[in-house]
Amino acid sequence: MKTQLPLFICAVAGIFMAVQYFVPAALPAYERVNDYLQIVYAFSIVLGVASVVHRHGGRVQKRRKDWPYSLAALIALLFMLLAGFIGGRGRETLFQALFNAILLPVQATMFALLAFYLASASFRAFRTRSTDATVLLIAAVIVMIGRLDDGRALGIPDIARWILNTPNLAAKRAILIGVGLGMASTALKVVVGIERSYLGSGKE
Amino acid sequence: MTWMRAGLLQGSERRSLLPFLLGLLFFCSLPCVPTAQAEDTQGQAADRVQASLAAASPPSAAPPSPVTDLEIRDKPLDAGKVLLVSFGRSSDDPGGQGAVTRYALLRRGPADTAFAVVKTLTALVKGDRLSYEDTGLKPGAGYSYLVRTLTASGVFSDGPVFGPVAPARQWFFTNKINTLITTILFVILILAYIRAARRGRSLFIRRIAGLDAIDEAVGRCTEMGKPTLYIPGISTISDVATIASLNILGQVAKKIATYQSRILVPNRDPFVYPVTQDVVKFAFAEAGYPQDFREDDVYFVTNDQFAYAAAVCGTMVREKPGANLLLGMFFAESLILAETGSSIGAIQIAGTDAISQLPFFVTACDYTIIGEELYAASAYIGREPTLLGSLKGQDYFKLCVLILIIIGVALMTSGVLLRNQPFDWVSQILKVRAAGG
Amino acid sequence: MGFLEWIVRLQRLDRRIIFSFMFVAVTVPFYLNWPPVEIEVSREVEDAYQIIDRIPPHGDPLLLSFDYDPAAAAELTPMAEAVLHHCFSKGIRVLVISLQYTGQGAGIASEVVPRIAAQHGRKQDVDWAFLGFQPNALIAMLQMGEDFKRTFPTDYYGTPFDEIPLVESVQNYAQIPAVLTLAATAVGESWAIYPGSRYGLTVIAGVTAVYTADIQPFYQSGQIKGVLGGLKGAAEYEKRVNVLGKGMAGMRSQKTVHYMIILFIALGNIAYWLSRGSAK
Amino acid sequence: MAGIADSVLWTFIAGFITLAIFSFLYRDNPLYKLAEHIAVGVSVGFLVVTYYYNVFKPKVWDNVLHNGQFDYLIPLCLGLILFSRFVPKYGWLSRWALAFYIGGSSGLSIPSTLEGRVLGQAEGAVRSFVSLDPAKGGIANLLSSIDASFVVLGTIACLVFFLFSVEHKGGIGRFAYFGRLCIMAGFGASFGYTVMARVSLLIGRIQYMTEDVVDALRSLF
Repeated sequence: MKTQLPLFICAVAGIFMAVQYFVPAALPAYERVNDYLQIVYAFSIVLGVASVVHRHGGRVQKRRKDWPYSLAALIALLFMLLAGFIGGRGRETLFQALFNAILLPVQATMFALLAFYLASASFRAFRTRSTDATVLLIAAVIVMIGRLDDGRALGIPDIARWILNTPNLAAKRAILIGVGLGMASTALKVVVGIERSYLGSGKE
Repeated sequence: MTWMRAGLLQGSERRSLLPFLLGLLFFCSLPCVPTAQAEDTQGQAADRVQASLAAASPPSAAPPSPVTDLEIRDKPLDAGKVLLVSFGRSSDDPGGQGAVTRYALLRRGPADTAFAVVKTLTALVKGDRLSYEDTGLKPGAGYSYLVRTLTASGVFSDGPVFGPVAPARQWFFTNKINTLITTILFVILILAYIRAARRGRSLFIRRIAGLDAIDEAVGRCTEMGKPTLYIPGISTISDVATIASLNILGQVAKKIATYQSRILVPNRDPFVYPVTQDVVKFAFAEAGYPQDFREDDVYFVTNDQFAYAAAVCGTMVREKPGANLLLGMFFAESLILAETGSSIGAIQIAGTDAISQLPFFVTACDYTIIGEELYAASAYIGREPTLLGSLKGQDYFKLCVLILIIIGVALMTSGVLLRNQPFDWVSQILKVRAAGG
Repeated sequence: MGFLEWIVRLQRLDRRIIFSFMFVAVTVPFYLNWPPVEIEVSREVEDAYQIIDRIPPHGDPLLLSFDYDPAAAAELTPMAEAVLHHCFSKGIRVLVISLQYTGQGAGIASEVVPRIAAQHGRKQDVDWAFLGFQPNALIAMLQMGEDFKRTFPTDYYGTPFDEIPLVESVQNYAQIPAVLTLAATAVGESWAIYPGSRYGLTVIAGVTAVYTADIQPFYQSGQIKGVLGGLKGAAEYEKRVNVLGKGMAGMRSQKTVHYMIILFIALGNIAYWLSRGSAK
Repeated sequence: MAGIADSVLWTFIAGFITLAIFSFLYRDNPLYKLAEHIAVGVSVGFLVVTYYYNVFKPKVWDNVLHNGQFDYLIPLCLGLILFSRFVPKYGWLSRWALAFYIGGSSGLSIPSTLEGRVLGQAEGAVRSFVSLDPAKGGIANLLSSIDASFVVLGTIACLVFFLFSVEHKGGIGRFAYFGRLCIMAGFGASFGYTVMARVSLLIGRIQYMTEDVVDALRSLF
C-alpha cells in the first residue's frame, strides 16, 4: 500500500504520457492530464516553500541560533501576503514596489558578487597547470577579446567566431547527446519503478 | 533557489500536527478573501456577446455583400474534435476600414435545429483570409457553417451554407515514426542491460583517468600527514551527481583509513549529511580501523549556498588540507571553493555534471572529471547494478548514434563528390518533423 | 629579482584589494565615456531581428516569454526593452507570458512591459496583453500548442481570457508567428525541444552570456532560428533598432573589466611559472 | 498606496539593501543576514500570492465552483495530500501525489528528450565533409570544407570520449584525446562568455547605485 500503489500510479501516469506523444486520439485526455500535472506541481512548490517557513518557524520557537533573522523573514512574508491579497498586483501597487525594492536588488546583487570572486579567482587560481587548462585559457582569452569586436586587425573576432562555431559546437553537441541519454534513462527508471529515491522522502 | 529543492524533500524528521492544519486552513480560507480585482465570470462575458448580436436591428442601410468562399477542413492528425474553418473577406470590407466591422461564424450540428453563433471575429485583423479552429465537436458527426457579415450599425447578411463536414479521428502521428522506433530501441536496450547487470553478468567499464588522479592525490596528501577535504556537492540526495559522489567517498575514506589519516566532509544538505556519516563510518570499519573514525570530521555546515562556501573556505584556511576533492553537483559558488583551495596550495580534483561550472574547475584544479565520467567512475567503483546497467545501455545507444552519424556523413560526402547532390537518406531518417502534419 | 619576486608575493594579495580594482574598473567608464566601443550586429541577432520584423503589424502577436528571475535581469531586461521598442514602434502586437517557476519573471514583466508600452502609447489588451505565469514551464509550453485558453484561463491581473481583444483569434501556436524566450537556464532550449519539434513553432532565444555557447548546437541545427547572447546581444539589438538602452551603456565597462581580467590571468600565470621554475 | 510605488523612498530601500548584500564582500555580517532573510520572506510571499492568482484560483476554484468541472477536484486532493508530509504517521500519503507528478513528467520527457536532444542533434551532425558551392570561390569552399570536417570529426571524437565500454588505448585513445581538447576549447568559449555574464550583473547593480540612487538623492535637495 505504501510503496506498491505509488509505483503503480507512477507507472500508469508515465506510460500514458509517453504513449500519447504518438497518438492524436489521446489529445483530449492528454490536455486534461497536463492541467492536473501543472496543479500538482504548483502544490509541490508551495509545499517546498511551506517547509522553509516551517524551518524558520521552528528556529524562532526554539530560539535557536540566528532566530531574529528568521523572525524578520516571517514578518516580511506576512507583510507581503497582506500587500498581495489586499493591495492587488498591478504596476502601481505596494506588492510590485516590494518586489522591485527588496527582492530584485537582493537576487541581482547576490549574483553580482560573483563578478568580484571571478576577478580574484583570475588572479589567484586560473593557471595553465595542464594542457587542458592551457587550451581552455587561450580559447577563453580569444573569445573575450572577440566578443568586444576588438583586434579586428589580427582577425581575433573571426578566430573567436570559429572557436564558437567549430570546437565548441562539436563538444556541446556531444555533451547534449550524452546528457539527453542520461535524462531519458533516468526518466525511464523512474517510470519503470527502478529509481525510487523520490519515494524515500516519506516515512516507511 | 536550491533551498526550495532541499525543502521539497524534507519531512522525514518528527513533526507536530500544527503545520499540517495550518497549511490546510490557509488554503481553505483563500476563496473567501476579498479579491482586489473585480472578476466577472465567464458566464457574463458570453451573455454580453449574445446581447449585442440579438440587438441587430432590421436592415435600415443596404446590407453588406455576404461572404461566399468558405472552406471547411478536418484538422489532420487530431482526435477528430476539430474542424479548420477559413473564409475570405466580404467584397465590402477593404481590410477592416470599410463598413463591415465583424464576422459571425454560425454552425448547425447533426442534433441542432437552427444555426447558432460559434465565434465572432473582428474585421480589423490583417490578411485577406480569416480562420478559426472550431473545437469540441463529435468525431464523425456532420457540421455545416455559414458566415454572417455585420456592419457597425448591426446591419447583417448571411452567406450561403457550406458542409456538412465530419471531423475524423486519427490514431498515429505518421511523421513521428523515427521517434517511436528510437524510443522503443532505447527502452529495450536500457532495461536489458539493467537486467543483465542485476543477474551479475560482468559488464566492462573502462577505468576513468580521474580515479587514478584521486588515488595519487590522496596518497601524496597522507604522506605529508595532512587531512583530506571531501565536498560531496551541494545538491539534494536525489540528485544523480550526489549519489555518484557518495560511491567515490566510500572508496576514498577506505584508502584514508588504511593510511590512518583524517578526512573532513562538510555537508550543505541536511539529508546528505547522515548518509555521508554512515558511508565514512562503514569505510573506516571495513578498512579495519573503526576506532579512527572521528564523528565531528563529517559535519553539517548550513543550508545557505554562499554561507556554506564562506564557511568551507574558513575550514580550508584553518585546517590546511593537502588534497581537496570536489565531487558532485555545484552551482555558482564553486568558484569561491576552487579559488581558496588553489591559494592554499592543496592538490584539487573536481568532478561534476554541472556543465557551466566545469570551465572554472578545469583552470583552478589539477584534474577534472567531466560530466558523465563522474557516473562512470561511480559505476566502476560501486558496481551498483542499475547504475552500471543503464550506463552500459546508454553507451551502446551512443555507439548506434555514432555509427549512424558516420554512415550519414560518408553518404553525404560521397554524394557531393560523385554527383554534386548529397545522399541525405540518413538525415531524412533522423529529421525531426512537427507532429501536426 | 625584485620585480619577479614582487609578482610572486602578489599571490597572497588580500582578496578585497582585487575587489576594489574591480569596482573602479566598472565605475570609471560611466563618467569618462571611455573606452570607445564599436559593435557589429552578428548573424544570429540579425536572424532574430528579421523574424520579428517580418511579423505584420496589428496581426497575430509575437509571443514574448519572460523565463528568468532577477539574477539574470541585468542582461535580459535590456533585451526585452529593445524588442518591445521594436515591436511597439512598428505596431506589432505582443503577447507576454512568463514560465519562471518562482513567479519572479512575471514580477519583472509586469513592471517592464507596461512602462515601454506607455512610451509608445500602446493600449493594454489591444496592442499587448500579459497572460501571467505558470509554474511548470515544460507542461505550459506543450499546453499552449493545443489551447491557450486552457493554459491561461485569466491574464495576470485576473481578466478572463475571452475578454481580451488581442487574443480573440489566438487559439494555439498556429496563430503565433514566433516566440522569443528570454531564459537564463535550459528553459530556452526546452522551447525548441518540446513545442519546437511537436508543433513546428519558430523559436528565437534571448539567453544570458553564460548560456550562449551552450545554445550554439540548436542554432546550427536550425531548431532555434535566432539568438541574442548576453549584454552584447542586447547592445547589438539596440543598435539594429537604434534605440539607446542599457546594453550599449554597459559595454564600455565590459571592455575595461575584460582587459583587467585578462591582465590578472596573465600576471597570475607569470607568477605561477616563476615560482615553479625557482622551486625545481 | 499607488503613489508610493516609484517614489524616492523605495529607491533608497533598494540602494540600502544592495549595499547590505555587497557588505558580504568584506565579511559575513548581520546586515547581510538580515537583508537575505527579509528577501526569503518576500520571495515566499510573492510566490504564494502569484500562485494563488495565476494557478489555484483560475484553474481550481473557478473550474470547480463556477464552471462545474468537478474532475479538477482530483488534482486538488492530490495536491493537498502532499501536505501530509508534515504528519509523521501519514507521511506516506504524500507519495501518491509525488508518484503521479514525477511519473507523469518523466513519461512525458522520454520521447521529447530523445527526439529533441538526441535525434535533432544527431541530424545536425550529419553534414558533408566537402562543400562544393560553385557560387563561392575555390578557397572559400576549401575553408568551409575544413570547417565542416572539423565539426564532424570533433563531434565524433567527443562522443568517443564519452564512451565507457571501449578502452582508451592506442588510436582510439588519441582520437578521444582530440575530443577532450575540443571539449576544453568549448569550455574556453563558455568561460569567456561567463565573464561577460557575471560582469553584466555587477554593471547593472552599480548603474542602479550611481544613477537611480543618486537621482533620488538629488531630487531631495
